[in-house]
Amino acid sequence: MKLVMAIVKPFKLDEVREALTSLGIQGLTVSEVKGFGRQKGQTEIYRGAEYSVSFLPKVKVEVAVADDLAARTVEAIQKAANTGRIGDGKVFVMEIVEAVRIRTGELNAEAL
Amino acid sequence: MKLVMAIVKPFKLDEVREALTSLGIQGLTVSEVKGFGRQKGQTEIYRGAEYSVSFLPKVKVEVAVADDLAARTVEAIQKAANTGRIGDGKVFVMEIVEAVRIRTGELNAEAL
Amino acid sequence: MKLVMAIVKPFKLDEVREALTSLGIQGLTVSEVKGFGRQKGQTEIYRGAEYSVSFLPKVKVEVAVADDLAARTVEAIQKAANTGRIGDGKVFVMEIVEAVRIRTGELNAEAL
Amino acid sequence: MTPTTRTARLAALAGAIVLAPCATALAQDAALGEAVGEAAATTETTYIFNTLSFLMHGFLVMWMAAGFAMLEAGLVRSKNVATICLKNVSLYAVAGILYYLVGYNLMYGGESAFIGSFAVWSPDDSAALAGDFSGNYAAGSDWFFQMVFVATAASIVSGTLAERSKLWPFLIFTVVLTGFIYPIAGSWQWGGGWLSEMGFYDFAGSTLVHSVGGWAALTGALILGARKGKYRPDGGVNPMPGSSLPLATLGTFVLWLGWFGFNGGSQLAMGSAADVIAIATIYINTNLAAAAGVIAAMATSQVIYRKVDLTMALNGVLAGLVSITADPLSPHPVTALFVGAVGGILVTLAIPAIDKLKIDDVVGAISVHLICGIWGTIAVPISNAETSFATQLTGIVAYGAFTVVASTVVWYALKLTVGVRVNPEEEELGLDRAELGMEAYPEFGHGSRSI
Amino acid sequence: MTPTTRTARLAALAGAIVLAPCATALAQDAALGEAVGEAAATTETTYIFNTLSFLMHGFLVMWMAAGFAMLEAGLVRSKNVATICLKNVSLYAVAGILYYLVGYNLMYGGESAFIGSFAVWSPDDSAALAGDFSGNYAAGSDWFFQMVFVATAASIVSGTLAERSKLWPFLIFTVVLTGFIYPIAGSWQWGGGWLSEMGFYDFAGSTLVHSVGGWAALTGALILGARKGKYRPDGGVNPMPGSSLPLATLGTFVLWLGWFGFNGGSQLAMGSAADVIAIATIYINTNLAAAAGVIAAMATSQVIYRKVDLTMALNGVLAGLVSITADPLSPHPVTALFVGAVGGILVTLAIPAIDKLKIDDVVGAISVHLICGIWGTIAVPISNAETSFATQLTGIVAYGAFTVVASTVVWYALKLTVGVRVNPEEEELGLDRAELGMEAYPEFGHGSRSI
Amino acid sequence: MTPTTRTARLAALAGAIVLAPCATALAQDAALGEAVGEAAATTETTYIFNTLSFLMHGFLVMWMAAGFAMLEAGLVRSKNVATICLKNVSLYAVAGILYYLVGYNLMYGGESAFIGSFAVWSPDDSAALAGDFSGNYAAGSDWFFQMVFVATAASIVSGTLAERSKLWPFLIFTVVLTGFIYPIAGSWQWGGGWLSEMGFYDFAGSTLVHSVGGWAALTGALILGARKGKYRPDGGVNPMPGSSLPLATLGTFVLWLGWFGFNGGSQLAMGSAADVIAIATIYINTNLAAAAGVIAAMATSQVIYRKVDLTMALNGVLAGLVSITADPLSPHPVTALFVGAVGGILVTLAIPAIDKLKIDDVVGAISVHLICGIWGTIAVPISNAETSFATQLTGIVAYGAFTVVASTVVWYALKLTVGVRVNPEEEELGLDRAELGMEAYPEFGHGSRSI
Ligand SMILES: Nc1ncnc2c1ncn2[C@@H]1O[C@H](COP(=O)(O)OP(=O)(O)O)[C@@H](O)[C@H]1O
Ligand SMILES: Nc1ncnc2c1ncn2[C@@H]1O[C@H](COP(=O)(O)OP(=O)(O)O)[C@@H](O)[C@H]1O
Ligand SMILES: Nc1ncnc2c1ncn2[C@@H]1O[C@H](COP(=O)(O)OP(=O)(O)O)[C@@H](O)[C@H]1O
Repeated sequence: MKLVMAIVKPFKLDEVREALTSLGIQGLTVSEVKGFGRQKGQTEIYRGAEYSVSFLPKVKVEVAVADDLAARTVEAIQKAANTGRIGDGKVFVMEIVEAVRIRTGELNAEAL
Repeated sequence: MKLVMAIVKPFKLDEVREALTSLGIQGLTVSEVKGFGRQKGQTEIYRGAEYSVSFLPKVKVEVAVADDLAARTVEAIQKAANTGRIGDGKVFVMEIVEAVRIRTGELNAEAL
Repeated sequence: MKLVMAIVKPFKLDEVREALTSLGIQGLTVSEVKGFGRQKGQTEIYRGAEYSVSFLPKVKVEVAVADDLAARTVEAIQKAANTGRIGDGKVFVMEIVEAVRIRTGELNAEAL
Repeated sequence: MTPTTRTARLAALAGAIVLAPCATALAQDAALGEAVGEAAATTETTYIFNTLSFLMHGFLVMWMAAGFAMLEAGLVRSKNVATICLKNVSLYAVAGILYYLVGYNLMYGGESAFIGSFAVWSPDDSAALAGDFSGNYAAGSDWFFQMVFVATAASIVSGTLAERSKLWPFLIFTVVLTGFIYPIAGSWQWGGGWLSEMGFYDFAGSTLVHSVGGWAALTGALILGARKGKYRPDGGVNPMPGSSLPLATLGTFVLWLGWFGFNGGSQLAMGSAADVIAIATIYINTNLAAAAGVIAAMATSQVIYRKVDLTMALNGVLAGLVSITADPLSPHPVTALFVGAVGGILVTLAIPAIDKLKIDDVVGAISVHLICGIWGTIAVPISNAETSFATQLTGIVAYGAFTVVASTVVWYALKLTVGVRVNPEEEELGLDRAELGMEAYPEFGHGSRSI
Repeated sequence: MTPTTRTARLAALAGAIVLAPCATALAQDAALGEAVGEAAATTETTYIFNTLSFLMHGFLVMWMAAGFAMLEAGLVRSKNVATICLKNVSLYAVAGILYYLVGYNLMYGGESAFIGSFAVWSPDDSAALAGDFSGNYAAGSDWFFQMVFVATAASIVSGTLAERSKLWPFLIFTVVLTGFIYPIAGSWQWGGGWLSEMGFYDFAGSTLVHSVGGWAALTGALILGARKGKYRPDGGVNPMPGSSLPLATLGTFVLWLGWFGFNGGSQLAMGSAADVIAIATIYINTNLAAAAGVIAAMATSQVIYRKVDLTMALNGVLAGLVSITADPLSPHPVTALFVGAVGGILVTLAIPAIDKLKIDDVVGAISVHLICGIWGTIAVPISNAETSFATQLTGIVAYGAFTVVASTVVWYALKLTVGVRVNPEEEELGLDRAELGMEAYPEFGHGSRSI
Repeated sequence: MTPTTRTARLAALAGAIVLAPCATALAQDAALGEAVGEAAATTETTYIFNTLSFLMHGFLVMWMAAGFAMLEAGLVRSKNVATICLKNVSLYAVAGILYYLVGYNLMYGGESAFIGSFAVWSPDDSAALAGDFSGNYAAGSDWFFQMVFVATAASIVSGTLAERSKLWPFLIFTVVLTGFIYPIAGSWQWGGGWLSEMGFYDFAGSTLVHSVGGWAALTGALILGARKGKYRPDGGVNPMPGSSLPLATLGTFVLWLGWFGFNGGSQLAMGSAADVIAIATIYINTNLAAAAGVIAAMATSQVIYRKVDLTMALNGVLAGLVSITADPLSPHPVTALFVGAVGGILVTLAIPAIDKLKIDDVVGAISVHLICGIWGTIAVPISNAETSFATQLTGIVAYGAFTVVASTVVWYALKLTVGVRVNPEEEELGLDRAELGMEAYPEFGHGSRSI
């Protein structure tokens, strides 16, 4: 199994979720993160002092999928989250060695 | 070493922590996440408009353990977080290739 | 590629970011977490009732780097986040099997 | 026509209920004057009481500006909270300045039945300072009290158009609303114009303040359009829950408190037993109507949705308050409960209905201020024998027509020149970052450091 | 027995301190009446001042409803914030309606020493309108002032039982408390009943309002039981820190402000120099007692726990205020400081003590309102020579016994029928999602979009 | 010299504008007394009105304590919010106690031109109770009104020194400020001392309250030093955005409301038509200056930074208010707009300028209270012919010199003994956890359970 971890723009979350659902994916986990990258925050002024916002709000989507679904998952996310503008984010894929469904104790593919 | 990542119901956090502590695990890291899965949020009504809550509050527990402890860790979490009801969450196990304790620079097993 | 995941003290974040930037790293992702570990929170009193704060605020930094940069990344974080006091945190390194830049679809090394 | 016209007109119009006590009071004063051989003593006291009523009730109404600010801050999403705060602070400032420069005299100056006069307001208390207290109150206290009313009308608009209207164009609209639209419309009734001649009755402004604000808001909502993503292509509504319900609750309590000033001060006098008895009655009816509004809204919400929606309950409070505002003096307490309860039910039904029409009213201000304002105005003849449904309807229609036409002209003029709405990216990002370059809650999770 | 009984009784009871000025004032009025040959002038002014005092101080007390709402919203966890807001808004509404329908006359109507009469309240100001001002104030202004008091008693209960009591059953309890329990108990003293005959003294309600609310809260806490997880099997206490201390601070300031109305208005008159001097004294003592309460609570907290707990300091303010409420007029300022300081110490010790007894009082209302209410009532004879410890104790016991018995009956009746407490899953989920289907702070981390 | 000196002095100083109406009023009273053959009637009414003004305006000023608390809570970072709340609650308490024990008589007692007398304050209303109303108002009402003023001065300091000053040492400073520094300085002018003899004019305290607070804050900021990390080695400024802008907005509205009490009550009388006309004028000028302040600050911010900073707009409100406080009565409304607008511009420029000097003023209190306090005091002669720039400058310099010297002594004494500043680790951790052992928002993300 793979853990597909995507960092996307917050307002793209719903589209990403829909894209994954239409692949038959049944679950995913989301967290709020801040991202530092090529996309630079504007220079803002607070009470007359300039500063650059270096961290921008992003959303991290983590979804565990069977190996054969991984490529399509990545592709779906990449399409759904794409705006063509800098700061769209990244997808990272990692290996999962075991997965368990807490409720039933089911393992791996059945756990997802 | 393994990274055991568990998504559990928020109110189970204390029990999970106690279960891990009694295995001799000395540290863990927790984050607040929202989960989408088989457990559907209720349909709610806000100012007369119906909507379904698709994301439910969950807690993510990440704990790095030595390889030989991984199975027991997973088991302990699975038992402690289990309510038998849908939405109890998942445990995913990943491989850690290196671990460092920042304070001392200790590596791997000593770092945990 | 590697995913370097560090749990550090919140006020060390800026130094960590600067250390990574000076290695030429262009992006990273940060989340707010709570840590349980050897560093124990003080015993606090709230309305006359004693309790121990078991979870302390930490920041999780995740940075994907090419394999050859991984060691230097870990070292840079370890140096920047070190205060020599308990609770400084950990660095964990994991394997990334694929990385994609959402905007362009670029893969792996080019995606970072 | 003098600034006392609102008093005069009210006394003239209100018939038995108001007139009788007033007449009594005046008679008393006269008798008293003769009795003590020197009317000045009593009259100076009366003068002070009247002025004090304007000042005290005026500061309560001023406080409503904070209530609107908190209500709206609680009902918008975090990314727009700082902007709505700024709009509320600045609209109150604009209203005060414009009402000074143009508004007051456009409303209360001059003899025309349709418009006051163009002149900067300036008080003349020389008579009172020379010992003639027939002016009844310090001119400035009346100005202050009327000024806080116009700010209320402007506050209504900001809530409906939150999360998408641009700051400066919104303030330009506020300039026109508070300097021109509201005062001209107000002159027809409180300024002693044609509607007051006809016998229209609106004690504290269900129509003059709340409906006018509501019509301006409705026009704005239609011209600006809904927030991005609010209405789904399938016809469904995407709720966009407010960021902080305790702030919305606080705002509602502030408004409830302020409303004692709004309605109580609209007695326009406190210098006789009859006046102060009237004010006590007004406080009671105002409170009972609001109480009935919240309970009715809760019950309606429970029956229809099987849950009680806090934001509906809060809107129920305001519905009860707006409904009783057209006549908080004449009704028997039981009638006040009825008027408020109907308001509470109306608002609970109107909010989803307006959403069905795809009119995006972020805080429910159209339902609260316009719909309940109309209801309250219509309900006046139930307890006030001197009024008629026909005249009340005439007033409602006249205010609606004028405000909609005038607002449309202004909103379109702004739309075609500077634009009235932020672009979709700015809307997505939130007005706080787009227009102000800041965040209302800048920290990354509470309790942690900002990064 | 008329609605003026509270005045009459107070004047009769208060002895030298209150009586003397009042007598002076009356004598003055009489003299004056003769002097000017026509008493009406002065009397109408007096009438207006008295009425104004009820209205102005009444709106300050009304504002306390917002104070309780914010205090409680700040001291519960986020998942229960919307519900506590809703309870506070709706209990204020219920209190007003019930006090109108039943409560007021049950308290102030009729001749019995133990209960008033059953009748919907209705004002009669015809005498004053005909020029006879011997009624002293507009009937409605007194109703308004008494009504906001009963709401205070109800607010106390909501805080203690937060985070577990069901909405509608809580409101039914509020109906009985504000319509029946509080008014019947109140009739014994302010309604001129047996306790006032006996010489019991409670100027503004340390016992009649605060202890009654506190006893009702205590009974509820015992019958509902503690929140899940609050008390550990090992006997320890799990703190459940409040979600927003600035809101709790705001609520405390609101209450402090409102208390000038609560105590100041309880002079029940403002139409003579003696009365207004008394009100000034009351403001000062009220403020000094609160100030001493907060400093004493901070010092106690620092000494015992080596840290100053903000929530204890806030409770210290309220402790000082409740303590001085039984007699804010007679004490020398130094005595007021003493009374408040003891209150502040008491509350700091009582909160953990009550926790030890496993009585789960979410906001500390029992310690603040019941314990300091008792303390304040006992402390009256220190500065008020016309009162005795024995009579004060009689009153305290009588109010305690009646309120506990009556509340027990109501809570049990509710428990056995509709149930008074949410089930454990709902409690875990939070009342906001379980009962209201919404969240007070619905966004996923501030500053981000809601998902 | 009696506590009425502030009245006497003001009347004596204010020249034509104030004097004329007062004279008229007095003449009227006299005439009236003769007319009715018995002056007592009118005088008792006057006495009540005057006292009522102090009480009503006093509770509005008391409410400003809540405004400062919310403003400061909104402008500090979450980790210091509980502490700033505690400081604001406790400083108000300390101010009240100290002003009672020492302050009031040090300010208003005794005959010296430089200092009052050492004595616990105690009221004497026996004359009024005996029917002689020449005292003009209840002594306690004046005490109450003056007491809430000193609390304002103390509130200014807490904001500037937030996020780093230790709790107890801060309170010790407050003891000295409110018990000694402020009263001694105040005696020079409002206590009838040398500055009032010289013709210095400060109607409601631009200098006596706001600048004194501002100087004490500035001294403290210099001695404590900036927050860690605020100024970068490269000379840049690291903004540390406040945690909750809606709370800051709420606080500003509270202050705006309270300021009607601050300035309006400083007329010190309400018992004549002339007085109440003056109060109406004061309300209007106060409101217009604040309105101009916010619009000017917004415009300045827009022009210089191309964005409107909400916190600057809020500071603009306060800037307008502080600026008009030195003379809210004499100016024509247009002058009031001008005075307020200049204040709004000044504050927008001063805040970054003070940051350039590496003086770390967390909430901008130095810019608002000190700089605009000076501006407002200097601006008096523009509309007040009886005053001169030279005398106004003398007063400004005298207050500055005395407050800076006295504050320096106290801050240094504290620094060398108990220490005034938390250590860097505590500062990093946040004062809430370091000093109070708690968090203002303890939950891990809103809407979730606390862990
Ligand atoms: N090396 C990295 N490791 C982890 N996260 C990264 C990395 N680089 C970028 N990110 C995340 O992706 C987001 C977008 O990256 P950015 O460089 O701004 O734009 P783009 O993805 O278009 O190249 C960043 O805000 C950050 O959250
Ligand atoms: N494929 C997945 N990848 C990542 N997280 C998942 C996945 N499936 C479920 N989850 C997480 O687990 C939680 C529980 O899953 P759910 O399907 O609701 O119930 P259950 O675990 O009982 O099958 C979800 O809310 C989500 O946070
Ligand atoms: N086994 C672990 N797995 C995941 N996170 C851990 C683990 N041990 C510690 N941590 C994280 O590292 C933080 C610091 O650890 P701690 O034991 O307190 O100090 P130190 O790193 O100095 O040994 C913890 O608060 C926790 O967030």
